[in-house]
Amino acid sequence: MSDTISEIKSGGEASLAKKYSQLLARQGILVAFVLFLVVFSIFSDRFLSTDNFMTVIRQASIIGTIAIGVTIVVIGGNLDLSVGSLLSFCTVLVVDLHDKIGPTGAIGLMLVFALLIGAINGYLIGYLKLNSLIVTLGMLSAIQGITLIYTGGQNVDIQNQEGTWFAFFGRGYLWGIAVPVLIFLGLALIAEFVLKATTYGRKVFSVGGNPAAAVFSGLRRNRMVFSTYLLSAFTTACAAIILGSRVMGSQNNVGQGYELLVLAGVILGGTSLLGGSGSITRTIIGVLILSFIQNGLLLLGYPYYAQWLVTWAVIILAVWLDIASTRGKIFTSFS
Amino acid sequence: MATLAHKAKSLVIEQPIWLFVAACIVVFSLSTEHFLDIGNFKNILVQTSTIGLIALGLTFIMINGNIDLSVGAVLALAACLAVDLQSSIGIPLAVTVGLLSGVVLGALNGLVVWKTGVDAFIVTLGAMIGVRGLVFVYTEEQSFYATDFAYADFGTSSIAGIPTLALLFVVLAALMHWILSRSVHGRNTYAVGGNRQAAIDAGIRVGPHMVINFMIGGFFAALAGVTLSTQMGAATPNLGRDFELWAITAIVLGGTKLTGGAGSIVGTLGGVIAIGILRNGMNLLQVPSFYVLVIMGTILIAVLFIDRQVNRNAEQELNV
Amino acid sequence: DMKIGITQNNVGVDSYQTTYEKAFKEAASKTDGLETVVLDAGGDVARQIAQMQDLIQQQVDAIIIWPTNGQAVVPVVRQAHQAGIPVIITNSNIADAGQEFIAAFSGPNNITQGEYSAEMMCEALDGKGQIVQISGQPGYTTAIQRQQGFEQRLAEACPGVEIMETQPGDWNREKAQRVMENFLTKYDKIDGVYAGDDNMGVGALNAAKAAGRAGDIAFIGATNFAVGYEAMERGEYYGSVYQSPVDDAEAALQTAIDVINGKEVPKLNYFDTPKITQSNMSEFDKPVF
Amino acid sequence: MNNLDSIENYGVHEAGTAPILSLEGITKTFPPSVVALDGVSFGVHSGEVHALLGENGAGKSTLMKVLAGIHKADAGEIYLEGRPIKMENPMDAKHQGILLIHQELSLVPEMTVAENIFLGYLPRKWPNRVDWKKLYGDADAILKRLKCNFSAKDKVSKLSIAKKHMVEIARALVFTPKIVVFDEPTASLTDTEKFVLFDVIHDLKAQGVAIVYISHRMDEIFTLSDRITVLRDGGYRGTVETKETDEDEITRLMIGRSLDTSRNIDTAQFGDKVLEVKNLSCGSLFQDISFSIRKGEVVGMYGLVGAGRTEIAETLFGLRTPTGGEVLLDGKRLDITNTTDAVRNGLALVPENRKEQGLVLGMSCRDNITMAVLQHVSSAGVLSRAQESNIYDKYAEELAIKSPSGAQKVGNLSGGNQQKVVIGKWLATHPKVLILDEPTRGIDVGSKSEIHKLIRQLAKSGYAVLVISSEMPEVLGVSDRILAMYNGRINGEFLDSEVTEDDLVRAISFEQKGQL
Ligand SMILES: Nc1ncnc2c1ncn2[C@@H]1O[C@H](COP(=O)(O)OP(=O)(O)OP(=O)(O)O)[C@@H](O)[C@H]1O
Ligand SMILES: Nc1ncnc2c1ncn2[C@@H]1O[C@H](COP(=O)(O)OP(=O)(O)OP(=O)(O)O)[C@@H](O)[C@H]1O
Ligand SMILES: O[C@@H]1[C@@H](O)[C@H](O)OC[C@H]1O
Ligand SMILES: [Mg+2]
Ligand SMILES: [Mg+2]
Repeated sequence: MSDTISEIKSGGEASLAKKYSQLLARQGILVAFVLFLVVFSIFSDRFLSTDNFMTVIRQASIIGTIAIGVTIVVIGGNLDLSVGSLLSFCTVLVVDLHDKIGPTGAIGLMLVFALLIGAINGYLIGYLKLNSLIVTLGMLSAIQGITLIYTGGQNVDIQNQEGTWFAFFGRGYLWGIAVPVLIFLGLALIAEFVLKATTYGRKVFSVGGNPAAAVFSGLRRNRMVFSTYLLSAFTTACAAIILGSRVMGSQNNVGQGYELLVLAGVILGGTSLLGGSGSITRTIIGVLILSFIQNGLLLLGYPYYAQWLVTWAVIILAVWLDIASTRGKIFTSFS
Repeated sequence: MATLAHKAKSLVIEQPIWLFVAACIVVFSLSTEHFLDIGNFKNILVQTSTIGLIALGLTFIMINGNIDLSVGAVLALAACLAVDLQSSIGIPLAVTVGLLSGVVLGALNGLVVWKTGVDAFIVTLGAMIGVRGLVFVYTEEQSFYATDFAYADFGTSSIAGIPTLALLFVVLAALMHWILSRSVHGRNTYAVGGNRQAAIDAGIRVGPHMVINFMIGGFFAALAGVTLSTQMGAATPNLGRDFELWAITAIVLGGTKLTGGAGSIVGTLGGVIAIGILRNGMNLLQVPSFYVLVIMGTILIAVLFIDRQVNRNAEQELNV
Repeated sequence: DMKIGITQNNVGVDSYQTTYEKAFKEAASKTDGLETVVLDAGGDVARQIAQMQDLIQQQVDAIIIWPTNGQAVVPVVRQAHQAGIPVIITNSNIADAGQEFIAAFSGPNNITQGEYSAEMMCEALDGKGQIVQISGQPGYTTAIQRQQGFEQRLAEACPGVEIMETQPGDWNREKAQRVMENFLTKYDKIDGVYAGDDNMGVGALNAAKAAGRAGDIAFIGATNFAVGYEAMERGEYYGSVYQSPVDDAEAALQTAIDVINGKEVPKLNYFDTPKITQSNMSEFDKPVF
Repeated sequence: MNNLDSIENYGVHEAGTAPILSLEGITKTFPPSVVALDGVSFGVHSGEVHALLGENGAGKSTLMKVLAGIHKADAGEIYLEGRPIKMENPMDAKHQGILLIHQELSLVPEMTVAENIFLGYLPRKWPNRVDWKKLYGDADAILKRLKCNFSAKDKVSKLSIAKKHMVEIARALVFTPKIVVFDEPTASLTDTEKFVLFDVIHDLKAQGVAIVYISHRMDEIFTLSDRITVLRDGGYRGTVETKETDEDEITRLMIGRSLDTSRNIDTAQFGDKVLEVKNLSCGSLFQDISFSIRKGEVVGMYGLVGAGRTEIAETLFGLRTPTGGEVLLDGKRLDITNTTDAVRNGLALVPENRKEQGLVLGMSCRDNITMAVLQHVSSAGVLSRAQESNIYDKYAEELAIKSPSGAQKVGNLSGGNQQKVVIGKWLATHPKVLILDEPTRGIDVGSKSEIHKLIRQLAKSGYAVLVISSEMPEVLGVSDRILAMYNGRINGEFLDSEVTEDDLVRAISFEQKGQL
């Protein structure tokens, strides 16, 4: 009798523990994040300060803003590697136009061109159904070339840096919070709402989850895919405004390599590259983790390349944990 | 004769990239005098051999349904090891260590892909960042150079008038073609990539099979690092950045599907040579470097588009 | 008639290199009977080697190379030499092992530049203080040499100035700005910043201004860019090294022409790169790049 | 017949014959919480055809995968010829002479037929070379035995679905196995091919091979099998001699109740013509198709696989561009070039492949059901959870969808319930014309009859319905009128009340003019 009772009891505990561990595993990325913060705070007294946190989040805001758009593209079932050179293009354009036609015109015109490039991506991938990896890779190269042709290879600068309200986007503060952070988090909030609560968002998830079924249900795959590229171009353009305003100038290759950092952040956040699942909130956590790794290791005095090794491990472990928890097994079962 | 024509036709349909190569040759030989020289073709072969060697191994991995984004970083590590170690353990051993590093990292990537079930794109994106970190940890940002010119001499040497590196590439390409199309391992590579579950159900040991292909990929990336370092007599930590993208591009242009299960070494060869000829021809024509970027990007997309047009079956297609 | 080929490092990475290319083409077009082949390696050693091979294949009369890496191009320089084509190195020298295969080097002395910056730093801080360093793209000879010159000279001339930390800024202003932000949170007291060029120096200045700490810090760069010159005018930037890409390009071309014509040229052809600070900047034109 | 329902009786076939293979107490769970098999025991004899029956999701395929070394059981033993065997992977099973012919196509599209047949054991020559001569020779011999009219060198991706299934079946003849499992082999075979398969099964049986045969088609089960084992909800329900049982009993075992097969033919009042198709053609796929459907009418479209029926449905739904002819809806000409227009105009298509075309498997049942009516469950583009749930609840009840909740991932439902979700999605759009392409393919008898009833109900409530099917009983059971397709053309049109099976077989098999 007592045997049975203890058995039931231990069984109950086990299942409770299991529940918790499952919850933990599913929120693996959050757990990793908190763990990170704790470890770094223990080892570096500089780490755990509002100042430092604000710096890190502000630095993450550029990658983060782009990652919002790229997350939407990836949920829709595609990739966007062109954001790096698009960021260069937009920054160069807005900075260069600033002194020529003023900040309003510069921002407006730059947005038009950004959306135009987004539309080209979207047309090739959405309507012509070409592979997104290769198309955006080609665009990566082409846009970089166009940027260089536009400037003739020269750096661009804003002359009167003190006297322009353009400085607000990269350097300003509102309610004591840096404006880039506000832009980043504000866009994220809107994007998460759009994805989770609107018909548009639902359609993106459907198209990414099963394009054929979406079309068979009367959704327009081509139009949806097209629109996701407009969005990633838009968020990239926003990031360019932050970047241009922060630096008040730009080199032609300023965005080089951002595409991979952005993708790493999106992946860390657990958005599946197969499409149909993902979340902006988790992407933000992914991007912040990358930023905190960089900042934390630097504060601890490691050379900058140490962060690459840590990033390697963190990417694989985070995604592994995610997969293992839905699979219910740590390792795959096939031989 | 008829079968030859037939073969040529099916080659064009299955691998329109060769048509593109032919077009490039015609255009460049009409527009620049040095293009048709034998010497220039030797150059093109040597120059393409680096991306080409990477692409040989990567073709296996991609037909297998995986991808390896870390090949550029692996190339750098192997090159640095092979050059740095030769003063202490001699050239043959140093080269062996360099090649081994590629095989080991390939095995690591493969094991992680197999055991964790994380997509190869993600695993090797991580490795692409991390292995570059390893390179910097090892080199502490410094470049190494080979004190012994014999090492660099190998890179510029010729056998029977053909550059050794070009010869090596061609011979290995033939070998890899043979393995892929004739051997059981090669055929299983298609099976695993074409339908992984079917391969598992048929009793093919898919995990170890994939690990072997990752090791082959790592080996070839490392070999490319070694041959490149013989051309430089040196190795730098930044070596091979973006090479993975060019190799993947060449492979896809050659008709290998990113989803796996289809592709060929002959196609990859076409892709690699197409890129090599384009670069060489544009150098000869002195196309300004900014325009080269635009042209390369545009051509990449155009070839993809043409390939789709050639291979599509309009009647079977749905208006989706 | 002569034909000169050039393979540059990475045009478009910053204005310096772009202005160099423009000046080179301009100077070439003014020379009668000169044909040039202008190529760019895009920062990739492998591509630069391929371009060297293509130039050898075209049998140009001389090759000018702006090395992406001073060591890795030695064998291909040797190859050109063996093919009987004289090689002129521009802007940043190649490794010692390659010296016997080159006709001449023409460019700034990057080690000296580093030394100059060290001396200016010493002056600005009165021989005492804590500084940070933002270096150029890792692995690039120019970056390495400037850092080397700076560190050696600083240790000798100014043992009281301590370099707390060095991080690369990749010749990139935004990257340098981020690096500086982290330095600012990490160190409460920073007296000086040495940046491998003004592009990065101004990035660091931006960060310090945003943190309200620019006034306490002496900023010293190299390769005076227009933005650096302006910051100096505003009194925010201490000094830099004046280096003209136009001089750089013209010197390289002239050296090549002289070599082809069989004139004697000095093996090491340094052009002048003086210190520029707030106090003597009026003697210099504002850089066009 | 009293041996039903008693687990003890399994395998006690006839005195003295021990089963060549027996599975005992097999349990298998899929994380996080699916109990696919719960202590199932089961045995087969040499030279016997043993049918395995059960509803969708009963655990048939899972049990067979355990047997074939693809899944590892959590508990239980497998005995071969009386000895316990360990099954770690598919190779182990093959070495023991156990072969599984899969339900889902398990082929590699870009490889040749021969390579697929010998997948996993390509003949080798030193060193690790494929022995192509032997491979193609052996494969050709097998194809000949199966009377296949394609070559061993053909690429599998170029074959029709039916031929692909023949390749799958050809794998049974590579070695002489001790045990072969056929998991729903006939789901997409034509009759000719089906009979070839039956011949093969007879041959194998004669050679003493033990055969496990899984199918949802009762007629096949009763023609082929010697004994029948029934599974329900992952549990063993009993084994019976085929000779001693009938469909009713088996059905009761399977679904725990008997089936209401009455069709309630109420010669309903048909309304006006809703859909009218005139001389519709699409390249070589189909030509000169003319028919109409009235309000309240069910039109069946019967034909062999490849006759072009799916393509007609796809064309009506805007997925293909016709090369000729016209389509009228309520008397007005329709020009539909995409599915969005089709839906807007009141067309609905339940596609033949529900997993690939019907559902987003990773999304919830609710989200799938509202997929085509998002504009009705939102205001200003913002979704209303409440309205979505209303729709889900409504159709979950109306269609009796068995799912723990609307939030359940649709991929976790059984096939029949998945199909109901697809139907629900379309009912929610209140279409005028409902097209169902193979609405019950791979669906168990229970769900099947529910779906048939549903189709009749829908028609009665005013829909115009087109049902495409390759199963004669289905077309006969649900339609008011039947169109027979042969080779891209309508080869005959019949009233359900007058048609005979013979008429239908002839109309789908030969060029001829049918009668009305
Ligand atoms: N790999 C798997 N992972 C999770 N659940 C699974 C898996 N395979 C099967 N199941 C579940 O196990 C149960 C039994 O499935 P199984 O495929 O054996 O049914 P079946 O009897 O063959 O049905 P059908 O007649 O539809 O083929 C189902 O609930 C199914 O959803
Ligand atoms: N030769 C083939 N190669 C590849 N796929 C094919 C081939 N023939 C037919 N198919 C595919 O098989 C499926 C069934 O064939 P099809 O649609 O032509 O016939 P059907 O008359 O609709 O028959 P059913 O509805 O019974 O499948 C279709 O999806 C079709 O695209
Ligand atoms: O800015 C750098 C300049 O200082 C150096 O001289 O050449 C390379 C440039 O990128
Ligand atoms: Mg089944
Ligand atoms: Mg069909």
